[in-house]
Amino acid sequence: MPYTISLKNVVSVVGGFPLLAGINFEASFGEIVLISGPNGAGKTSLLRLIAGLIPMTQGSGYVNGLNLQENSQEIRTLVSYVGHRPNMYDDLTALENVIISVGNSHSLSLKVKLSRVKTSKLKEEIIAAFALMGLPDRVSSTKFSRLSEGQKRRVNFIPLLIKDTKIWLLDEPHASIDALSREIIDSSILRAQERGALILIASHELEHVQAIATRTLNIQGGYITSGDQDVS
Amino acid sequence: MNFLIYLGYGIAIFATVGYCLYLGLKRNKLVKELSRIVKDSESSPNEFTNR
Amino acid sequence: MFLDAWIVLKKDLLIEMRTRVVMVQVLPIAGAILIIFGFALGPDNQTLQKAAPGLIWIAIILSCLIAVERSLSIEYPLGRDGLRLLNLDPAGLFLGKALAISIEMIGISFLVVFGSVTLYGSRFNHFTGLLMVVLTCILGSLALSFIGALYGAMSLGSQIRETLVPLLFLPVAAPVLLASTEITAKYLGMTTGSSLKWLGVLIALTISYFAIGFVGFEPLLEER
Amino acid sequence: MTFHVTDGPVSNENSDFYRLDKINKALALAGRKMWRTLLGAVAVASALATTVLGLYVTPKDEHLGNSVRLLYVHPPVAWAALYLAFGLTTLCSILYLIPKTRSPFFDKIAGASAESGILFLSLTLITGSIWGHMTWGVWWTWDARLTLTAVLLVLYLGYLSVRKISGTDHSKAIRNSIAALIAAIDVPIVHFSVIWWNTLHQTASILTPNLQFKVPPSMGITMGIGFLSATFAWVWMVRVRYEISVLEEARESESLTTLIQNRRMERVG
Repeated sequence: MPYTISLKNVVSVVGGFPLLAGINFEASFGEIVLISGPNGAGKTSLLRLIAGLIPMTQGSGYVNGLNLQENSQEIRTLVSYVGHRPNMYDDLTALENVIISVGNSHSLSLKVKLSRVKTSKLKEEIIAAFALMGLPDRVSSTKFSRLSEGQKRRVNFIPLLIKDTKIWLLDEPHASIDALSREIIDSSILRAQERGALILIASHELEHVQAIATRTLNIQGGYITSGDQDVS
Repeated sequence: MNFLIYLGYGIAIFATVGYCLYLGLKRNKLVKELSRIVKDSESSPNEFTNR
Repeated sequence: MFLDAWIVLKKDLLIEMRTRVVMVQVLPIAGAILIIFGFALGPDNQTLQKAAPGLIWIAIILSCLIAVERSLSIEYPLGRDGLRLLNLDPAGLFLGKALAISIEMIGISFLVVFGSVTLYGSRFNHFTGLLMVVLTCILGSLALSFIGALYGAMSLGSQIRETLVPLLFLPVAAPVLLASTEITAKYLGMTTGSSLKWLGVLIALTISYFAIGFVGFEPLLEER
Repeated sequence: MTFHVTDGPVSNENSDFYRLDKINKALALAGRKMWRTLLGAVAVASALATTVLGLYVTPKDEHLGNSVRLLYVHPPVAWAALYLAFGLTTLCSILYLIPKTRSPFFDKIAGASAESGILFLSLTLITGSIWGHMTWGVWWTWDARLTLTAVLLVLYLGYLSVRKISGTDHSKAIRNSIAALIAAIDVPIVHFSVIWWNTLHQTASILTPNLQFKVPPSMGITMGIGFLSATFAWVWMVRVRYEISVLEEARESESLTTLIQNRRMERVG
């Protein structure tokens, strides 16, 4: 079976600095891969590369059969990337933010798009997703900047649930959040895995993530220094 | 003859020659630098050359 | 694409309606420019009325520069990464951002013209004069917003964005200033003769800036 | 389920051979001296000839007096800036934007040409201003041509600033080309608007001095040599500036190899 993600000798140079210095990495659907390593080692860069956000200067890379160099725009519709900064506008409500994030998702039919999510099934779906993430109704109509850190992160996960992409790239999803939020996020990650998604998690908090990860790899100096065997 | 005429010619020549000099010197500096790199790696081949 | 443009437009205007940054900050700046020029040129109403068309458009162009800056800063929380992750059509994104700026600018330009009428005592020739000035305001705002949105995207990766955008924007805004000033001057009774060719210049500018932005926005956003 | 995590070498493209190849090619380009030297020699000789002829040999004009001597400098540099330099920048930018002819070569040449264009355009403004002072008594006047030239200078200064924004080679080149295209498209628009602007406002009488005088042959020849000199100097500048870009790129790739090795050394333990 071909790998979902396959990188060979990938170098990525941004602003004259090699963020990634020869990455070799392969992963398939159904895995939860923990990417560990010290600060500035290239964890975030690896995720951003796979999300098609930074250029591939050398080497070859494929995501779901698409070339990272040429098809970065299509790849971006296949993956969901959650950075350590929430991808949301402060002055819009949580619900409006989610609608903007998913409003253009290619999996949605044109009809749903044109109905502007007012009465559609999509809106019900979004409300259900808020409930699933343990967020009460009033949260959805609160300005994003007024939410707590844990709530912000959970809101940031909602577009992933709605779009239901099969590749999740999570950058420090557990940083500075409460136990409840962590539990909810973890269970949504596991649910996605059950549906066959591939999830890459860059994290410092090894114990927490190792509990759900199928394998761990270590990245240092812009390349992968070690990876252990699949635990399952 | 009017001073301004000399001024006009002077500025034109000065600026052009100055820019050309700047270009030439910069090029020569780069050539020197790169030639040294080539010489260095030829006299002391590192781990990559042997492959 | 039009749906994407609509989403972006609606989002920008919604944020503006909530924060009112353009309304309570950019608009007063335009007003301040009119008043400062009034000071500088002295109390002579005749001089002010003569200079009014130029002053109106200087105020509009400078406030447009600030509105472009504001439009860019709305996107700060997402950054270029976040914008690209929204998977919006680049042409739609351009159209949405530019139209949001231009709607704000059209509003501002009307108020600036109104300000000139009250502060400088400018008078329109007749009713068609008013209509022509309104049309000029709309076209001028569109042209300025298109080029502003494009240059905003172009300078996204730059550390010196705050100085770069004005450097790029002002020379390109110069013909807009010229054409709009001429039309406004005619209908405020400062000059005579035909303003049709100026209208032509303005339309040509609007179209060409729109076309470049429409086609050029995508490669500016991507990094390959 | 299988997977590999290999601790492989950096890719072949990064090997010593590839890197030195790039440097050697750049050095070979810079080493091709013959045409460049010849060009430079012709440029210097013709510039000297223009200066001597223009300042001392040619007679002074019966209408314009000595100020006519500036005409051996002013039109040639204007020609080099407006037609040669910015023309080539526009052409190369278009060639880069067309996928079929896309090549990093065009981006480098466009930048090199624009840089010399800025120089020549500044000289055009300075010599023109001096000439204006001598004939009209003012350093600056809101004449259509002057205004257009000034706007053009700012447009291309902006273009050079855009060139400095960081990015990948391709994204930079695209950005540069679009900036150059905006500048180029603006030229005719500014041109027409400033012409109309002036015809509406000013009685342009002193601004169009009558140059239909009979030119003595020595004057014509001097002016011709002036054009020749500006053209050759421009070609030389573009050529050398291009060499510098290539050399800089080679050095960049050299330092990149070191950087990648350094990056991998960051590994603790």
